[in-house]
Amino acid sequence: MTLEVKNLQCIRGDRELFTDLSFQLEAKQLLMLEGKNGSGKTTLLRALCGLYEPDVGEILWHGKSIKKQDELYRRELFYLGHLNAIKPDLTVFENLRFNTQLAGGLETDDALMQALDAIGLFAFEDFPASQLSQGQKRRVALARLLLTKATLWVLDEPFVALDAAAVVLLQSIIADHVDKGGMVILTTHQEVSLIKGEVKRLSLTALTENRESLNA
Amino acid sequence: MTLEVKNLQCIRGDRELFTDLSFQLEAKQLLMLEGKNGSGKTTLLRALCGLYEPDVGEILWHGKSIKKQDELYRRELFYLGHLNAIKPDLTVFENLRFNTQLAGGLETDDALMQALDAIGLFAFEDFPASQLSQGQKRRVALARLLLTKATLWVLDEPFVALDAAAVVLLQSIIADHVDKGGMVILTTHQEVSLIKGEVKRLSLTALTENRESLNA
Amino acid sequence: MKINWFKYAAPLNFYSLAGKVIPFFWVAAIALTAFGLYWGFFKTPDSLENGMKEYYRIIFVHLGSVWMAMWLYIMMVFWALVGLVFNTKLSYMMASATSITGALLTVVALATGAIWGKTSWGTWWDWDPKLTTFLILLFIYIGYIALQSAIDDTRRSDKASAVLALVGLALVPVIYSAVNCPDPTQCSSLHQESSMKNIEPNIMRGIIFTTLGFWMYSFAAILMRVRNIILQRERNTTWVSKLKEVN
Amino acid sequence: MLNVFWLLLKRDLLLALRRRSEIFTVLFFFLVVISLFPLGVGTEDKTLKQIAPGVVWIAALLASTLALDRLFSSDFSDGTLEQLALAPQSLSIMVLAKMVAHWLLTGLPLVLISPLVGLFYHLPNDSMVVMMLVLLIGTPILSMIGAIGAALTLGLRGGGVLVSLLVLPFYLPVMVYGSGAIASSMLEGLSLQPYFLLLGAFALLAIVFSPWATAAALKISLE
Amino acid sequence: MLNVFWLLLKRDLLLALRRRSEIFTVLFFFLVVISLFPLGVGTEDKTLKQIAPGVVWIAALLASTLALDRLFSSDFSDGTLEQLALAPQSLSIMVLAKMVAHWLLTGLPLVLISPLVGLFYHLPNDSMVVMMLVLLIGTPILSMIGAIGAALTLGLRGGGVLVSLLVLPFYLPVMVYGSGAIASSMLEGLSLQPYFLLLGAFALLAIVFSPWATAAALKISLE
Ligand code: HEM
Ligand SMILES: Nc1ncnc2c1ncn2[C@@H]1O[C@H](COP(=O)(O)OP(=O)(O)OP(=O)(O)O)[C@@H](O)[C@H]1O
Ligand SMILES: Nc1ncnc2c1ncn2[C@@H]1O[C@H](COP(=O)(O)OP(=O)(O)OP(=O)(O)O)[C@@H](O)[C@H]1O
Ligand SMILES: [Mg+2]
Ligand SMILES: [Mg+2]
Repeated sequence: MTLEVKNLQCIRGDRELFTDLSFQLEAKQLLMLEGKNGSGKTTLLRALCGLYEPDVGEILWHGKSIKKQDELYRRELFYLGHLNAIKPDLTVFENLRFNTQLAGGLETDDALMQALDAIGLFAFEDFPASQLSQGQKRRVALARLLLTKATLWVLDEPFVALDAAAVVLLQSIIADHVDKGGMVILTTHQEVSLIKGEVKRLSLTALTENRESLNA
Repeated sequence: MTLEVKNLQCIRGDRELFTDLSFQLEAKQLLMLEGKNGSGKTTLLRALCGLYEPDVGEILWHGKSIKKQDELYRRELFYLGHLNAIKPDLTVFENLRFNTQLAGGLETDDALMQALDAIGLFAFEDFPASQLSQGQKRRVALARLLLTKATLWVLDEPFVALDAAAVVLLQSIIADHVDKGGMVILTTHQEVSLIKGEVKRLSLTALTENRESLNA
Repeated sequence: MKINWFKYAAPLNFYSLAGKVIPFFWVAAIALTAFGLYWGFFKTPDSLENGMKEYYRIIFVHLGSVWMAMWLYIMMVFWALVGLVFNTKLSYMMASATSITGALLTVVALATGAIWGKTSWGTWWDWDPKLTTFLILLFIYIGYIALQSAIDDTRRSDKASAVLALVGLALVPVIYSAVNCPDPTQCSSLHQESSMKNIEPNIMRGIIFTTLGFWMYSFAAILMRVRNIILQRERNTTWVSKLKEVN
Repeated sequence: MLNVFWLLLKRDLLLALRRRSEIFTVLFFFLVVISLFPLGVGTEDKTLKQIAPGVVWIAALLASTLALDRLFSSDFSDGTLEQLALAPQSLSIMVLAKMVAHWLLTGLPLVLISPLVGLFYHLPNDSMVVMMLVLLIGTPILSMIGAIGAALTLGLRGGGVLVSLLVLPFYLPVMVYGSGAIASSMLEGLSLQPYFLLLGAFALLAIVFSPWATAAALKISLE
Repeated sequence: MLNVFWLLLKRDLLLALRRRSEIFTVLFFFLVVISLFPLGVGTEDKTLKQIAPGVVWIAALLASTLALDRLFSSDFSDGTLEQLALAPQSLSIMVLAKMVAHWLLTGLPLVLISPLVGLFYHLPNDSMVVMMLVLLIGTPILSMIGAIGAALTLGLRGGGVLVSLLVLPFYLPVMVYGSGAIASSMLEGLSLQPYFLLLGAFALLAIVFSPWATAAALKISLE
C-alpha cells in the first residue's frame, strides 16, 4: 500500500507552484504538508484526489496511475477540503447520513448517532445545520472520519474553527488511524503532535524559495 | 471611551447561550472571548455590533445605547466575522478599495497599495480574488485593519487560515492598535500574546457550565 | 513525403509558420473578392428575367458569407473535438479564433440578407425557415463565444466550450430539421428545392469567386487571431519574450 | 449503483420540500406567461386556440430555464459537488438523479397545471390530453439539456442569463414538435404519431447522451 | 449619503461588466427570447402584432427574475451584506443603488433592444415608441418589487414561500397595464394617458416604499 508522487508540476495562471515534486507515502505514515499562504498546499491535495489535473507528472496508488483506477481509488480515499459539504437545510443527522451513504458506507442510524455524540454534537442531531456555529459545522463534517473505511485521508486544514478540546480529539482520531495502518496527508498552520506512527514533513515554501533563489 | 455591556442575555432556539452577562471595556484594553464551539462567541460579537438583537440587556457606547446612535456608533466600529466580504470577481485592489470606501475611508490608491504590500500581498494586487488561496483571501480582508480609523475592533477568529508569519504580523497590528488607545474584542482558539496593553478574558463556557451545574 | 504534424501543433512553430503564410492569404482574399465583385458588377446582366433589378447584385456578398458562415461552424466543431481528443492547446485556440470569424460572417449574411429583403420584399425581416436557421446559427456562435469569455481560467474555458460545441454538433441537425420542417407529416412535400439550380452560370461564376475570396479572408483572419491568442497565453515563455514584435 | 441514484433523488426532493419558494416561483412564472397573452390578444376564440400550443411550450421553456441556475450551484458552493465527484460511483448516475429531481420539481408541476391552460384558451378536451402528454414527454428533455448548460456555467457570474442563452436555442426542436402536436390535435384527421415518435426519439437521445455530457462538464468546472 | 449610492452602483455595474461581453450576453439573451415566440406561436403578420406586447413584458419579467436571485444572495453568502449593514450610512440608500444597478442591467437593455422587437414583429412606428416608453417606466417597478421579494426570501425558510407569493402578484398590474398600453397603441383613437398615469403612479409608489421595505427585510435576514 503506497501512494507515490512522481515529478509533479502544477501551474496556476502564470505562477509555477511546484515543479519536480516527488514523494512516497506508506502505511502507518502521516505527511504534514507545510508552506506559506498561497504556496500550493490545497492545489497539491486536490491533485492527489484527482480533482485537479497536474500539468506534468504522475500520481500512483499501488503502483498504478490514479487516473486509471477511478472508482477503486476513490473507494479508499477520504477528502475533506476547506468546504464542509454541509447542507444548511438538512439536519445534522441527515447531513451525516447522506455524506456517509454517498461514500458507500452502510452504517446504521445508531452508529451515526454514536459518531455525532463522540464528536461532541450530542443533542444537536435534529438541529438544521444552518443553526450551528462555525465549529459545530466543522464537527459535522469531521464526524465522517469516525465512520469511514477509507485508507488514505486527505485533510485540508482540519483544525480550523475547532476549539481546544476538539483539536485534541481530532488529533487522537488521526493518530489512531495512522496507528491502525492508515495513511494521512494534512495541511495545517498549527503544530500537531502524534504519539505513534511516522511523521513525514514536506514543505512547499522551501521548494518555491529554492527555485526563486536559483532563478535570481 | 467605554463599551459597557449590561445584563445581556441571548437565546437561540431553545438554548440560553448566556444570561446576565456584564462587562466593560476601556481604551487600551483587549478582550479575549473564550469558549467552546457553540458557546455563543459569534452571537455575542454580532450583538455587540448591532447585527443581532439580544433578548435582554443593554449595550452602551459612551454611556448611550448603541441602538440610539446607529450611524455614529458604526463609524467607530470595525467588524470582521467568519466571512471575508471578498468578491471573487473583483481584483484584490478593487476589493480593498470598495471595502474601505464603504466604511467611509478616503485613502489614496497609494495608501491602499501599501497596505496590501504590508499584509503580504505584494504583486497580487491585480489578481482576481477568485484566484487567491484561502489564507490570501483572509489577508485581503485583514488589510483593512491597516487603514481603518475605527476605535473598536471586533474580530471573530481573525487568525484562521493564516500562516505562522501572518499570525505574528496580525498580532503586532492588534497590539499596536491597543497601544495607541484602541479597543479590541476577539475570539480565537489559538493563544495570542500581547506585549503591552491590558488583556481581559471572558469565558463563555464557564458561564454556561456554572449555570448547568447550578441547574443540576 | 512525411510531414510531422505534431511539430506544428507546438505554439512556437505554429506561430512562425502562420506568420509566413498570412500575407499570401491576404493577397488571395483581396484578389479573388475583387475579381468576383468586378465580375458581378460589370459582367452580369442588369436585370434578371424574373423581374429582379440591379439590387440582386448583393447576392455576391450574401451567398459568399452564407456559405462561409456554415463552413466555419463545421471547422470550429472540428477543432474543438480535436482539442478534446488529443488535448492539444493549439486546436482549442483554433476553435476559439474560428468562432469569432464565423459569427462575424453570420452577421454579414444576416445583414446583407436583411438589406436585400428590404429592397425586394419591402421588409427587413421575415420568419422564413432559411433566415430563421441563420438567426439560430448566430445564437449558437454567440453562446459559444459568451461561454468562453465568461470563464477566466483558459484550461476550463477551452474544455467547457469544446463540450458545448460537441453538444451543438449533436443538436444542430435536429434544430435545422425542426425549423425547416415543423410539420413531420408533410415534410417530404415541403422539402426545399435547391435554389442553386435557378442561378445562371454567369452569375454563379462571380459568386464562386467571392466565396473563395471570403474563404481566403477567413484563413487570414483566423490565423492572425490565433497568433494573438498564442502571444497572450504564452506571454511568459522565453520564446515570446525574445520576439522582436513584442519588444 | 441504483443506491446512489435514490440517495441523491431523495435528498434533492427533501431539500426542495424544505425550501418551497423555488417551486412556487416557477409555477407563478408559468401562470403569468400564460395569462398575459389573452390580455393582449383579446378573447377571440379562434386566436386563442391558435396561439395556445405555442404559448404553453414557451412558458414551459422559460420556466424550466428559471430553475436551472440553481441545479448545481448550491452543491458547488458548499463543497458537496466535490464529494459527489469523489464518491466511488459514477457521476453520471448522480447527475441523472439530479435531472429527475429537477424535472419533478419544475416539469411535473407544469404538466399538472396545464389543464388550466386549456381552460384559459378554450381548448377542446382531446387537445388538452395531447397537451399533457407532449409536456410529459417533452419537459424531461428540457431538464436534461438544461443540465448540461448549468454544469458548463457553474460558478460563473451572470449564470442565469448565460445558461438561458446557451440552452434556449437547443430547446427549439422540442418546442416546435411539441406545439405542433397540440396544434394538429385541433385539426380533424391528422395523425399525431410522427410527433410522438420524434419527441420520444429526442427523449431517448437525451437520456443516453446528457448525463454523460453533464458529468464531463461538471468535472471540468470543478478543476 | 450620495457617495455610498454611487459607490455601490459603480461596484455592482463593475461586477456585472467585469467582462465587456456580458452586456452582449444580456442583449442576445433578449434576442433569443424574443425570437422564440414567432417560432412557437406562428409567424402570421396578424398574430405577430397581437403577441408582441405580451412578449416584451414576458422577456422583461424573465430577465428581471433571473437576475433577482443574485441581487443579494452573493453579497449575503460572502459576508458583504454584513459590511453594508454596518457601514455608517443608511441601508435604504444602498439598497436603492442595487435596485438601480439591477435595472440598468436587466431593464435598460430591454428598452434599448425593443425597436428590434418592432422589426421582428412588424409593429408600426408609433407603437414602437409607446413600447419603449412603457418599458422605461415599467421595468424599474419590476426591479423594485423584485428586490423586496429577493430580500425576504434571503433568510426566511419555509415562510419565504408565502411572502414571495405575496410579492409576485404585484408584478401583474404592471405587466397588464404595460402590455395594454402597447396593444391600445395599435388601435385607432384610443387615449393612452390613463395607462401612463397608472404606471407612473405605480412607479412613484414603488420608489417611496420599496427601498425602505427591502432594507428592513435585509436586516431581518441578517439576524
Ligand atoms: C441558410 C442561409 C441562407 C442561404 C443558403 C441563402 C441563400 C440564398 C440564395 C441562394 C438566394 C438567391 C435567390 C434565390 O433564392 O434564388 C438568396 C436570396 C435572398 N436571401 Fe438568402 N440565404 C440565406 C440566408 C438569408 C438571410 C439570413 C436573409 C435575411 C436576413 C436572406 C435574405 C435573402 C433575400 C431577401 C433574398 C432575395 C430573395 C428574392 O427576392 O428572391 N437570406 N438567398
Ligand atoms: N482558480 C485559480 N486560478 C488561478 N490561480 C489560483 C487559483 N486558485 C489558486 N490559485 C493560486 O495558486 C496558489 C496556490 O493556492 P493554494 O490554494 O493551493 O494555496 P495554499 O497553499 O492552500 O494556501 P493557503 O495556506 O492560503 O490555503 C495561490 O498563489 C493562488 O494565487
Ligand atoms: N441561526 C441560528 N438559529 C438558531 N440557533 C443558532 C443559530 N446560529 C447559531 N445558533 C446556536 O447558537 C449557539 C452559538 O453559536 P455561535 O455561532 O455564537 O457559537 P460560537 O461560540 O461562535 O462557536 P464557534 O467556536 O464554533 O464559532 C450554537 O449552539 C448554535 O447552535
Ligand atoms: Mg489552502
Ligand atoms: Mg463563532
